[in-house]
Amino acid sequence: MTHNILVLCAAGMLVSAFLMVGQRALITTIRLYGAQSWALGVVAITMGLADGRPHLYITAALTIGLKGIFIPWFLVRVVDRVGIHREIEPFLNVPASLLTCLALTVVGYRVSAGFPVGTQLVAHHVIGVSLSMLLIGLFLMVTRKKAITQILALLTVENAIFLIALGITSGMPLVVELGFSFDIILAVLVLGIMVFRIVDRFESMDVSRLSKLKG
Amino acid sequence: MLLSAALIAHVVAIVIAVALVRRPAACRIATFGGAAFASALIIASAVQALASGGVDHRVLATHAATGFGLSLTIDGLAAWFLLIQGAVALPVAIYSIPYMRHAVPPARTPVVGIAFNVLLASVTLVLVSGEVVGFVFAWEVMSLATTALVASEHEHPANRRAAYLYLAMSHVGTGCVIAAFLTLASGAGSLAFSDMLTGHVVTGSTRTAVFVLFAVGFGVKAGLLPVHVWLPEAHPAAPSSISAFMSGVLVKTGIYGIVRFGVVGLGVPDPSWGLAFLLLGSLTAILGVLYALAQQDLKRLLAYSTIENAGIIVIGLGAAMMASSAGRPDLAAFGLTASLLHALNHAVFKGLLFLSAGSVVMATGSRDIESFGGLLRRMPWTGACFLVGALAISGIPPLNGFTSEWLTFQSLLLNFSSVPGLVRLNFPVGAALLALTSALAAACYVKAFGATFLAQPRSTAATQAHDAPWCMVMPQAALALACVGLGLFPGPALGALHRVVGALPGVAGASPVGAGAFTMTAGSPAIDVVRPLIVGLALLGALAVARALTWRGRSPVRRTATWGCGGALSAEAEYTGTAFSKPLIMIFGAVYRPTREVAALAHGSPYFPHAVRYRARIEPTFERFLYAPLTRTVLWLAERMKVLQAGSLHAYLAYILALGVGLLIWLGGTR
Amino acid sequence: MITDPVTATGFAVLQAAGLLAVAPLVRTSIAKMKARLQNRQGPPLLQGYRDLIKLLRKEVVRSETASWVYAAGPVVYFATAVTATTFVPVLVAAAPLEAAGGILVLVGTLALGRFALAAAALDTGSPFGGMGASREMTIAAIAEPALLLGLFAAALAAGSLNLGELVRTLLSRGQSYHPSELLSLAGLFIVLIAETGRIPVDNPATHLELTMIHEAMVLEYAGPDLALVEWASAVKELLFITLLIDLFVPIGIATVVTPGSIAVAAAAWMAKVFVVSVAVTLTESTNAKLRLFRVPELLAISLGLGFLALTFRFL
Amino acid sequence: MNLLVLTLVVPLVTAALGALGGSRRSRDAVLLAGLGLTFGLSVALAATLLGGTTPTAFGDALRVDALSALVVVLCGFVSLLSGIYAVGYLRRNDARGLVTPRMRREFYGLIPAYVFALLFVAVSNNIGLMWVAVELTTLASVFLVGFHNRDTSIEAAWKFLMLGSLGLGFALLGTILIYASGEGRLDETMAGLNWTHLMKAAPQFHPFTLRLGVVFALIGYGTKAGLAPMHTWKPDAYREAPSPAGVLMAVGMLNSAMYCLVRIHLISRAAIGPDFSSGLLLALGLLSVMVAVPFILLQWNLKRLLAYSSIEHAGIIAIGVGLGTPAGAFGAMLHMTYHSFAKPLAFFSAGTVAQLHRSSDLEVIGSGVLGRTPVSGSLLMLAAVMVTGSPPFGLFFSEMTILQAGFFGSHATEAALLLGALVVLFCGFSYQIGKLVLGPQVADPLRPVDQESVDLSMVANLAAASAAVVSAFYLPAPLLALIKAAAVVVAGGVK
Repeated sequence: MTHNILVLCAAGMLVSAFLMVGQRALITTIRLYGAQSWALGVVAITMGLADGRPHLYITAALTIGLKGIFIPWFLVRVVDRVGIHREIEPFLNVPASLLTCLALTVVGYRVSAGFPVGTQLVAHHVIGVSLSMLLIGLFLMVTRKKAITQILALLTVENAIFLIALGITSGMPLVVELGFSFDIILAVLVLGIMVFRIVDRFESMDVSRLSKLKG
Repeated sequence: MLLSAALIAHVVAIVIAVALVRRPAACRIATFGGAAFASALIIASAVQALASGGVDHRVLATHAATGFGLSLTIDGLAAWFLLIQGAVALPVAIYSIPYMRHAVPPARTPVVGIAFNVLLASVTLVLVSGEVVGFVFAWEVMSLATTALVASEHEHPANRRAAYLYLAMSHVGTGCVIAAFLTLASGAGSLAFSDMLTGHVVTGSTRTAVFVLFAVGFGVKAGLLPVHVWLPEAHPAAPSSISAFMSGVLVKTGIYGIVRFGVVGLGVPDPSWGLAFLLLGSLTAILGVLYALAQQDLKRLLAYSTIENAGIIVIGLGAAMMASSAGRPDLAAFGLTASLLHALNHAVFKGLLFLSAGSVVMATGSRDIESFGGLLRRMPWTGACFLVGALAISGIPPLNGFTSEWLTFQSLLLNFSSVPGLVRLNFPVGAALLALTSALAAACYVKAFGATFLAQPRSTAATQAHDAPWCMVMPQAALALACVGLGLFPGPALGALHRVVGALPGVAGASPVGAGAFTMTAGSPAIDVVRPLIVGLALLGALAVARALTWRGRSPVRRTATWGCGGALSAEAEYTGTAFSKPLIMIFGAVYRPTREVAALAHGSPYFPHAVRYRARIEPTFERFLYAPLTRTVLWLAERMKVLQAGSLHAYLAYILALGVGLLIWLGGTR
Repeated sequence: MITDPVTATGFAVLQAAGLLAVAPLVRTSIAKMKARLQNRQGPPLLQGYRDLIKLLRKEVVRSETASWVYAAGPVVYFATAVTATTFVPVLVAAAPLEAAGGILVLVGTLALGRFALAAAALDTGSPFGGMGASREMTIAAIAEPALLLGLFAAALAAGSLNLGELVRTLLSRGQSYHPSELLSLAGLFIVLIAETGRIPVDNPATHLELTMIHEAMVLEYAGPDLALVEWASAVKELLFITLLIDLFVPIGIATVVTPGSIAVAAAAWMAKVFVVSVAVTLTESTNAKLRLFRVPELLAISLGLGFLALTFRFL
Repeated sequence: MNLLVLTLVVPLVTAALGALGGSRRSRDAVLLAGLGLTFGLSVALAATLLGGTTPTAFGDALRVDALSALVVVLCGFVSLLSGIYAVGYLRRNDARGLVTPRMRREFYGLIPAYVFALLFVAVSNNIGLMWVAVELTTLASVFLVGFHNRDTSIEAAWKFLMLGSLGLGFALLGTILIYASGEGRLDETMAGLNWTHLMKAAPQFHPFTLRLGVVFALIGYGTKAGLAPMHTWKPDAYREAPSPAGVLMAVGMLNSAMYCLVRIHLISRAAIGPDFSSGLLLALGLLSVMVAVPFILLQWNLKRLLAYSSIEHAGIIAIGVGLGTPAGAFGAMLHMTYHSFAKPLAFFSAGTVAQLHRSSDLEVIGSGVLGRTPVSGSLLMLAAVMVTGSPPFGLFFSEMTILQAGFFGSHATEAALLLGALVVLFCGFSYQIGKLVLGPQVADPLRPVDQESVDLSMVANLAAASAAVVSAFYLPAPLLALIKAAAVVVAGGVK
């Protein structure tokens, strides 16, 4: 039962990442990220239940509250303020991107096979999924031109990392986790501010235009 | 002890200079006076060391943080080069006291003075340093100080270019030297030369590689082909007295390095090394003198002839190496003696020539030979000194240039018996090439002396020239006397060298040169004996006879105008330096690949030109076919690589992604 | 080898004086033979002496633009030529001053004279002087290595660079000729032609600017100065001829100093000098003067001959 | 209150006061006082360590060993210098009316905050906290990069932020994986992430997980240290950041990031032997040194030039650490120290030149700087001699130490490559600086150049110069002892 839930959520997260790759509308992408974070939260809770580790609930709460609710809300606000709603043509078209992501997924799973077997019943899937997500997130950062999408990609990477944390550790020490979360909030805020600055300076969120500094 | 005193004197001079930085005149006297004093001490210490013949070793300083030591080891070789340094630096320093007033802007005097003292001190340290880091330290400081002096008039782009060229090339050289040193050191497990230079630290191809690195690294300083190109740029750029020091001493530090580390430091040389040096030396000598012959800039001419003499020195070294690889330490000792003596002689007469050139440049404000002429009457002393130098550098007896070239000839011809087979033909041919070199040098200096000092002035500046103050003439006179003295009485120098060379590893115990007070014999059995003094006396006698034949008692000599084919003969009609060297340039056209432009300037009809402008240029072969492509290639590559930083954030992220994925795949493999 | 300084000096003075005395005669005789070959009467044999005496009597005239170098030129040139004679064995199998040095000193001394004369020629400010100096130094620059290479070939065979030693070794070896010696002889003969300014390299008789080399260099000289230059040139010529003789046909030269042997040696020497002068004359008469820029090729040939000689001798 | 905590609190308070406001003078006073005090405290901290007692706080979460102490002291020193320079710098900009209240707030607030974060990194024993602290440095410095609010500064800031965050993501992952590789053997409290604790447990770590973690952590912290190929943010950031902040990045950030790299390297060394992480460090280091070459040969901007030089030096230090021998470690630490002495001079002189010429682009400044601004011109030349590792200055000795360690150890090839790169870099750097500084003094009426004046920035300049010169020949015995102790730590001597 637990197993199925975990695999389901993990798979769901990976799917959401894939969808992000295929997606152009910013708002939808944000929503996808939100969903992804919810799934992450569920993973946390399930694990907490499974091997009775209460502090994972806090993790879950943080995840859902922060990444599931606050950040999406904030980013949507940003998008509305800026009034730019669609991603422009990325460096790589959608089919090619999807193919690349498949390849990256393979790499992720390949590596995950190296982890110690049996420490976690679900380790392999979860780690495979999360490594793949990590790489896909990176890939998004590399190929997308809008500042917001890059932020989302970064956050996807963040999610992937948390998923790994859940998958292979019995959860990080709480204090440290709080620290991580706190930093992520700050980071997102700062990123938001930067987006505003970029927009009111360049009348666009297209960061591929930020290429004056060469050599 | 004396040496430390000299170093302290330099430091004191520098401190005073810093204190007097606002008063150029005082600063000039302090720095160069201090340098002169220090140089005197250096000479004293060198003589002392040569006389005692022992090896003085002590640690001067230790770098607290790293524990790298700066230790002094004054053995014979070091002492010999210290002697060279002092012999040039002393007159140069005295000469500079008045000279620098004209040579550099007052505000810059302190910098030049300080740099000069730093240069002298660092050269001393290079010569006596007993372990790697101290040596490299001094070596680098030496380069930096020289660069500062070359760039002392950095307003002229040519000087900036020269300074940078020198800096870059010598740094590349230093790189090679460091690599060679550390390879040796890691073999020996110690940074002390005493452990590294035992001769069997590295073997096989590594050993050859180390030798090549030394040859290139020190060859840059020594001005060997093809890494000589900095030399003719840097010497004219620097103030003349500095050029004198550079040409006389700085270049010799390269020779010092080659001798100590390359020739005797690596054990019995591989036969190929000696042969390579023989060829390299001959090539350097001939091309050097040929280029010298083609110059119109007096200081460039002298610079190129420095390259020539470096070549002659290396010929001797090549002969020495071939001898010792053929198992003839005695002959090896002999080639070394020839080279080392020529190093001293060249330092003396080239220093002299540069100082005289400096006086001429100061008097006329130009370096262009064609704008001189008739200076012998206006600056008799400088002219006479220059003539002595010119005769000496042309290898004419009984002056000192002849003695060392004679020794070089001997070392070549004696080697003829040492190696069997076809290889030995290299020796007489090399000797013939050496003869060609010195004959060309004679032509070159007839041109230099004649075009500069003889006939009538070809410019108003030359017409109004005056001789330099005695404080600038005296040093030249001293050096000129040294040329004569070393020529007539080679004995003492040879005696000292006998001990110096005898103490070197690989030639130890060999008794190279039987030296009486004024006799030179070569090898056993000797194939030749020379007593320059007799030659001198014979010449004197014959001169007396000749003078007697033309003696007219009181009756005055009738003076008339030179016959000018009917017209009045003006300075324009004189044979210029360019014209003088023209035949040789055409004969050796394959080397020069000359180009000429003739333009007839006419007001009205082109058939009645009022002036004809003629310009001849020779191909700067190495600059054009070696260095220009090199630079182009490097910059092209750099240009290509700049796409790495083309400003696209996505690319930057992609690098990280690629690195990450790459490492993941790699790790996925390892488990 | 003579060690006692007094004997050496006396010997040197004698030999130098002797060569000084004979040199003009040789020069004139070559001129005479040449004239005869051209069906001319030619100068009387004593003409050389007459010219010298006349010139020496004249007053000294010098260019007003010239410095002391101009005056020193002929003196030094003469002095070097005279000194050079004392390094070469002539009648006796020993050079008076062979203690002073050998081949290299000889060549060096001559180089000094050339240097002095060339510098002096530049001093007048006349274009001819400069032209002559330039050409003289150019040819010398290429002739010198050829000369030395030839000499080295002989010296290495004999195992000494000292001319006295050289001759003695050759004598002791007897007349066993090595084929390579012919090659070096040919090479050195070319050098002799070049060094003495004879056709096809230079034309001692010309006064046409463009063909002059040596003559152009000394064009400005007159009176005693000119006398010294001419005399020195004659001595130099004789010196080179003698050198050739010493290196290749030393037979007849006196090994012990007795009146008889000296007389024989003198006769032999005279004969050999005559033969060489005939050779020189024939070369002069049968060749046309080369263009200046063909001369290096001629000397290159001589250089090549020297190298071949070495190769044959030592392989 | 604990000395260690105090050292962190002081700059934090300074930042708060600076951000709050007040007159210009009072703010200057607060800044200087705060940073001065910080320096004093950091020295005291080091002194207590050398005294034999290891300062700790929050149950070993913060702990000062020799390595930390060295980094802390250097950071304190540089912060003080840059504080002094900053005051003069801002005054000159004020005089031109270039400073808005926002700028002032950011400046006085963020510089001490940045210092705080840097110190926090260096004293954190807990690798989790270490990560948090590094994140803080990023957040504190990003607005300093965007300080001038030009197009280019925003661009630089964005790139800085993106690359930085990504790097930190990797670092986080690495941290987690390292923690995970010790699964079951580490207690799940905070202490489980303590470096000391990890080092003890290291031998039983799961190798594969650990390797993965080390890779990610090295990439992550390598990004902050500016090792190639993660260096790309540096030139942009250095050009845009005001010089005082630039110094903090070039020295403080470099050292702190190196600190993190060393910690990770040591864990991996203790767990699976030296080869793995040493190899990575050597590779990244060499790559950095080589990447710097073309951009120094062809460079159009003075501060970017300095950026590439600091990439080079990061590479050299990494190589020194990667060599793994005690000699290499000592060389690395010495290099870090001397670099921290030389770089401020470079930045200050370059900054002054740029400020007086109103641009840091080489074309705009033009040649003949020595004639126009003699003092900073000659100081710039001095700095060039120093940072290119020429004698008689410190970096020469440290570079020789590292080269020697390489040749004597089993890494002759790497050392030879390093040597070659250093030679070319010297040629490139000296060419650029020579072209800039030397030459005739051309007065272009279109481009007015301010006169040099004796102000705090020049004081900082001269102070930096004298520090750099003196340090070459005389390092205070305690500092030297500290360096040696740190080297022992880096060489893996202390578990």
